[in-house]
Amino acid sequence: MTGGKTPFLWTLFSAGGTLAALLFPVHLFLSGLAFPLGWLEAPSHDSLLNLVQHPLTRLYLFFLISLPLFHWAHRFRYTLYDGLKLKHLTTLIAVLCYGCALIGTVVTAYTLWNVP
Amino acid sequence: MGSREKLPPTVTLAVTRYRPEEESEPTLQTYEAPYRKDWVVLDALNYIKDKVDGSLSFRWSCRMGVCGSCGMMVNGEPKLTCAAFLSDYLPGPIRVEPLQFFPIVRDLVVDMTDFLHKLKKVKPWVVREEERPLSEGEYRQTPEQLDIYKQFSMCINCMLCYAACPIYGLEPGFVGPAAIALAQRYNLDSRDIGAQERLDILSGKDGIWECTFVGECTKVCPKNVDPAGAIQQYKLTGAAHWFKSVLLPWGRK
Amino acid sequence: MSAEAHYTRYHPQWYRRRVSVWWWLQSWRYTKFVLRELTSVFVAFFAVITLWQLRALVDGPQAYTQFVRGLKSSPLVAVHGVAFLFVLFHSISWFHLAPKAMVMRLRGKRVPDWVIVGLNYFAWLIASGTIAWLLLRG
Amino acid sequence: MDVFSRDVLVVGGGGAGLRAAIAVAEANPRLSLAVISKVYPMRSHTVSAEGGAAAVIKPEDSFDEHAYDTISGGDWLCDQDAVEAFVKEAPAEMLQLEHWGCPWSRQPDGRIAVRSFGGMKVERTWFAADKIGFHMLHTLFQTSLKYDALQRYDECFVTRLLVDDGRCRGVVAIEVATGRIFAIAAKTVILATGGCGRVFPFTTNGAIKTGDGMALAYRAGAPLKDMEFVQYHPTGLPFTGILITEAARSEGGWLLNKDGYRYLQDYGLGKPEPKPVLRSMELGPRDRLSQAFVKEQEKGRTFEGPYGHYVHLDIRHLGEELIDRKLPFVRELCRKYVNLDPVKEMIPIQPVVHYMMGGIHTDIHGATPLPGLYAAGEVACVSINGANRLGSNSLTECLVFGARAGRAAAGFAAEQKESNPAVFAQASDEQKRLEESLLRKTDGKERIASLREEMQKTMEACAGIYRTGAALQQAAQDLHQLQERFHDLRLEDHSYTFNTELTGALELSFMLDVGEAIVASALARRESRGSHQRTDHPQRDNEKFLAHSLAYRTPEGLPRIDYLPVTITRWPPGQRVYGK
Ligand SMILES: Cc1cc2nc3c(=O)[nH]c(=O)nc-3n(C[C@H](O)[C@H](O)[C@H](O)COP(=O)(O)OP(=O)(O)OC[C@H]3O[C@@H](n4cnc5c(N)ncnc54)[C@H](O)[C@@H]3O)c2cc1C
Ligand code: SF4
Ligand code: F3S
Ligand code: FES
Repeated sequence: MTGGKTPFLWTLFSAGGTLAALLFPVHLFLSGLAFPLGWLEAPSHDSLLNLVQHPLTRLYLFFLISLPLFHWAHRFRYTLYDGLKLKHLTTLIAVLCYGCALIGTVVTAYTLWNVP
Repeated sequence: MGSREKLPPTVTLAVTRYRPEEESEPTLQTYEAPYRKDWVVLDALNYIKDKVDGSLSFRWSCRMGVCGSCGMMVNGEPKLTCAAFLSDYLPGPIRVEPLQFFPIVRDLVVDMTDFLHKLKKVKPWVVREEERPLSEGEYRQTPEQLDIYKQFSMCINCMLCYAACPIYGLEPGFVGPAAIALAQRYNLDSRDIGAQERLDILSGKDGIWECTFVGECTKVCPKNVDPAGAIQQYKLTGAAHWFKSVLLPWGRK
Repeated sequence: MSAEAHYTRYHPQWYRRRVSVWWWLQSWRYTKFVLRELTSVFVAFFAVITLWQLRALVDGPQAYTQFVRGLKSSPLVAVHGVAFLFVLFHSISWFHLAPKAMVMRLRGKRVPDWVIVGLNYFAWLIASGTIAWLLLRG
Repeated sequence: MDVFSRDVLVVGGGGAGLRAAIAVAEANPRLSLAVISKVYPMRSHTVSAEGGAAAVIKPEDSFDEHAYDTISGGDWLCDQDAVEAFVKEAPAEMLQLEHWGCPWSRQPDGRIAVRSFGGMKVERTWFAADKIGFHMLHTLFQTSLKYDALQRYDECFVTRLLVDDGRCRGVVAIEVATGRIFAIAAKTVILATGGCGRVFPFTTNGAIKTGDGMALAYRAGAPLKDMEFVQYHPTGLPFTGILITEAARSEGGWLLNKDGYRYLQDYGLGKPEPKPVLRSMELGPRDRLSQAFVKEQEKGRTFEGPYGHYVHLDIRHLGEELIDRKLPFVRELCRKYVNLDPVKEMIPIQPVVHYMMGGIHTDIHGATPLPGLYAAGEVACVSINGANRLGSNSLTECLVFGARAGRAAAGFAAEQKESNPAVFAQASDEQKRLEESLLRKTDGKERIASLREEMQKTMEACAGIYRTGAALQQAAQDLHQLQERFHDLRLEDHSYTFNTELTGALELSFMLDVGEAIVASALARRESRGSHQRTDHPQRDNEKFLAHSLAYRTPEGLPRIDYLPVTITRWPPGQRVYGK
């Protein structure tokens, strides 16, 4: 693998890592634990939808979902290489990892585009 | 010597032996050495070599943590044996092995020719378009400019960071922490203009992008060089360059 | 295998060690590293959940209610609990690595690492507070 | 046996060797060039130098001042033509190193910063915090990588010089990793193998400083000059002998005896002042300071510890900020090796063998009397250090005379025709000797370590800071006996692969030769001068001994001492005055 696209993918990885580090804990805590367990009152469908309709929120959500996916793709790819010594499968793994992230990104974009 | 509290009079060392003429694999051999409070592991090894078994081989010279020759694994961690006090490993036995991930030449001696090739590859010297004649005096460099690269110039080439970096173990081609830190040392030196040449080399195969920021290199470094930091900063520069060259292809010379 | 290379005089016969697939289990430092890397799986997990939630939201109140009910199932809560710990681990390790990659200088002096780490935590608090406020104000 | 051939072969990859090699590559890129070293070059002992390197740079300084400080510091035993060449070329050499990237410490405006040093009247010691040797060596080594013409034989141990027809023709060496013995036929050989501190038990010198080059040249017929002048550094850490750099004193550190008294004032070194005064008190020359320590000890005013007598070096009043900026290594070493923080506590120190003023006799171009053989660095004696070297002159010496030797050797090599086949026979003799008398020998009962310890004890007892004729006489006999016993040596290691016992044995035999030369030279010099203090001849005697001693190896193996007048150009012998 030459310098090639790596710097770009690494930038996505870093940006995603930073977003995830800053924002995921609170989102996860609220929507995965606090709301389902009733510790805090969850916002209603309408108010959420209201929020999401705002273009800034949509932009926010786009990055919030897609960049961490690329963060995962990049990091997981190397974890597979190193942790399982799978360097010989490099192309396959790369295609799978970044491919998934790309699909996730497209679906996110499509969904956000179609917010009623 | 002197009066001391109750301390173990001796300490056991389990030392790697590998004699290629006789055996095809390394084995561990145990030795007893006297315990002294001010002894380092290297002192115990020297005691063994002098008094017990003259055939034990290892490298050392300065005994003050600056020549970089006495790196070994002490209880599984890369250490300068001249700076690893026996008292920190009591009650023993202390396992002393050759640096991890390097081929073993003999006993505690590893082969490090690989590193020397890599070092040369990153052009660790001041690159200039034109040398300034000596008659014009020194290149000015303020203490602040010196401070920018100083830390990375402290590397004693002891190889502990390589023995700590699993990526080097998995991927022996990886240029590795110390060599990259030294490349960065020259990149950041206000007298040097070789950064682009080095980046071309190091953004290629086996360069900075191999590193996954395990960070162990920095933890074991006896001279606080922080190779992990050097590499990440280098990646940032590499990425910036990439964007520049893609977005402004005409902007590069 | 049986034909082991034999020593010949004046020729080095180095012993080369192979790194085992389980290298990261052999030392806690390495295990910790691999765990850190595996936080990415939970990051991805939550990104997908968020995407899913978004789709449910867009699909209308009914789909959304169903999704919310799904979140309350105990296995999913448990998974979220674990994911939360991993994501926290990610945040903390990420903040602490940040000063290595980003060197800031102020008036010629390098900004000490703890300041940068502190700034990260500060940003974290602000961001978390803002988001919580947006979601909780009702 | 493999025989390689080179135009110029540099033995030693320390400061002097690398500087010489680069000089050859620059002087004549067509020459084939190699550096052979028993350790990887960056392991060479230059790496541990701490304090700095001297060269005139300040406007208020002058070459004459530097020359005078050097000559009076050397108790007029310096060759003044050499000193003049040295001080004049020093600044350019240091600048060259700056251009190669050495991270010298700077003033706020970006110019080179200098500090004061013992025995120097003006600040002229360039420094890179307190790791100058390290930075210098790595700068030179890394720069040397850029010369493709420069080939290296790393971890190859030179065992013998090949001499034929009155000329040096190459070397025989062992590749340590494989045990392969090979010869390099060379038109010129530059020895830059460093000093011999390991002849003594308590030294700042690393394990590799075993006087190999001195013994190699001595055996090949070149004389060793001024070998009786062994420098004790006043401030070493007990037990390890780790050096606390002179910079600790030049920044303002004090030497205190057990009553907390700055005892140097009792030894004609000036009055105590709160701020350091150049050429006075703690900034006096090393020989005087070490001698004062012995006197204090005799008066019972030193501390007694498990590793002998000691006094205190106090740098607490310098403050944490200055210590961290200018003496970080001192703090690191103290914390690590004596478990104390010099910011808060006083450092125990005692004099320790540090440097060899003597060495292979060379002229000011680094040429030895044996044609084709050059020498530079601590292994050589160009005679700029005389009877006592001033701190920070020796790194500069490595550069100036390394470069000079390189250029001269390049010139000599270019004039020579192909080398002489007689060396092949000699080389295979040497191979036989190594294999039969050491590697494959299974009888014998002496151990390396015990002979080495006895030698070191002998040297310390007779050739220390103060010496007497009787003790030296005794030592000469003891060393001779040790030489005999060396033949009865037995190695436990018969492996060809990285056999450090074999190299250890060779080093021991080199050290025995060097030790004999030191003792014989000291015995013959019946006066006291600089670092050579004879209690039975306490006065300096310019009439008889304003001369360099030359030790030649006789066919029986014993040294024969001869004398050579000192070159005096402009500074007639005077009194060494400090503290005024
Ligand atoms: C602790 C300490 C601090 C010092 N501080 C200062 C200071 O502040 N200022 C100053 O001016 N001076 C200082 N000195 C003195 C100075 O460092 C040395 O005199 C100088 O570095 C010697 O350099 P060199 O190149 O001659 O030898 P070295 O650096 O010792 O190099 C010798 C080389 O020869 C090679 N070699 C030796 N034997 C053989 C063999 N048989 N075969 C092949 N290769 C061989 C070695 O491998 C090595 O590469 C200090 C010395 C010490 C010990
Ligand atoms: S970076 Fe540190 S650990 Fe690595 S070789 Fe240099 S000094 Fe040793
Ligand atoms: S341990 Fe290795 S992976 Fe990178 S951060 Fe250090 S080089
Ligand atoms: S012996 Fe030099 S670093 Fe340990």
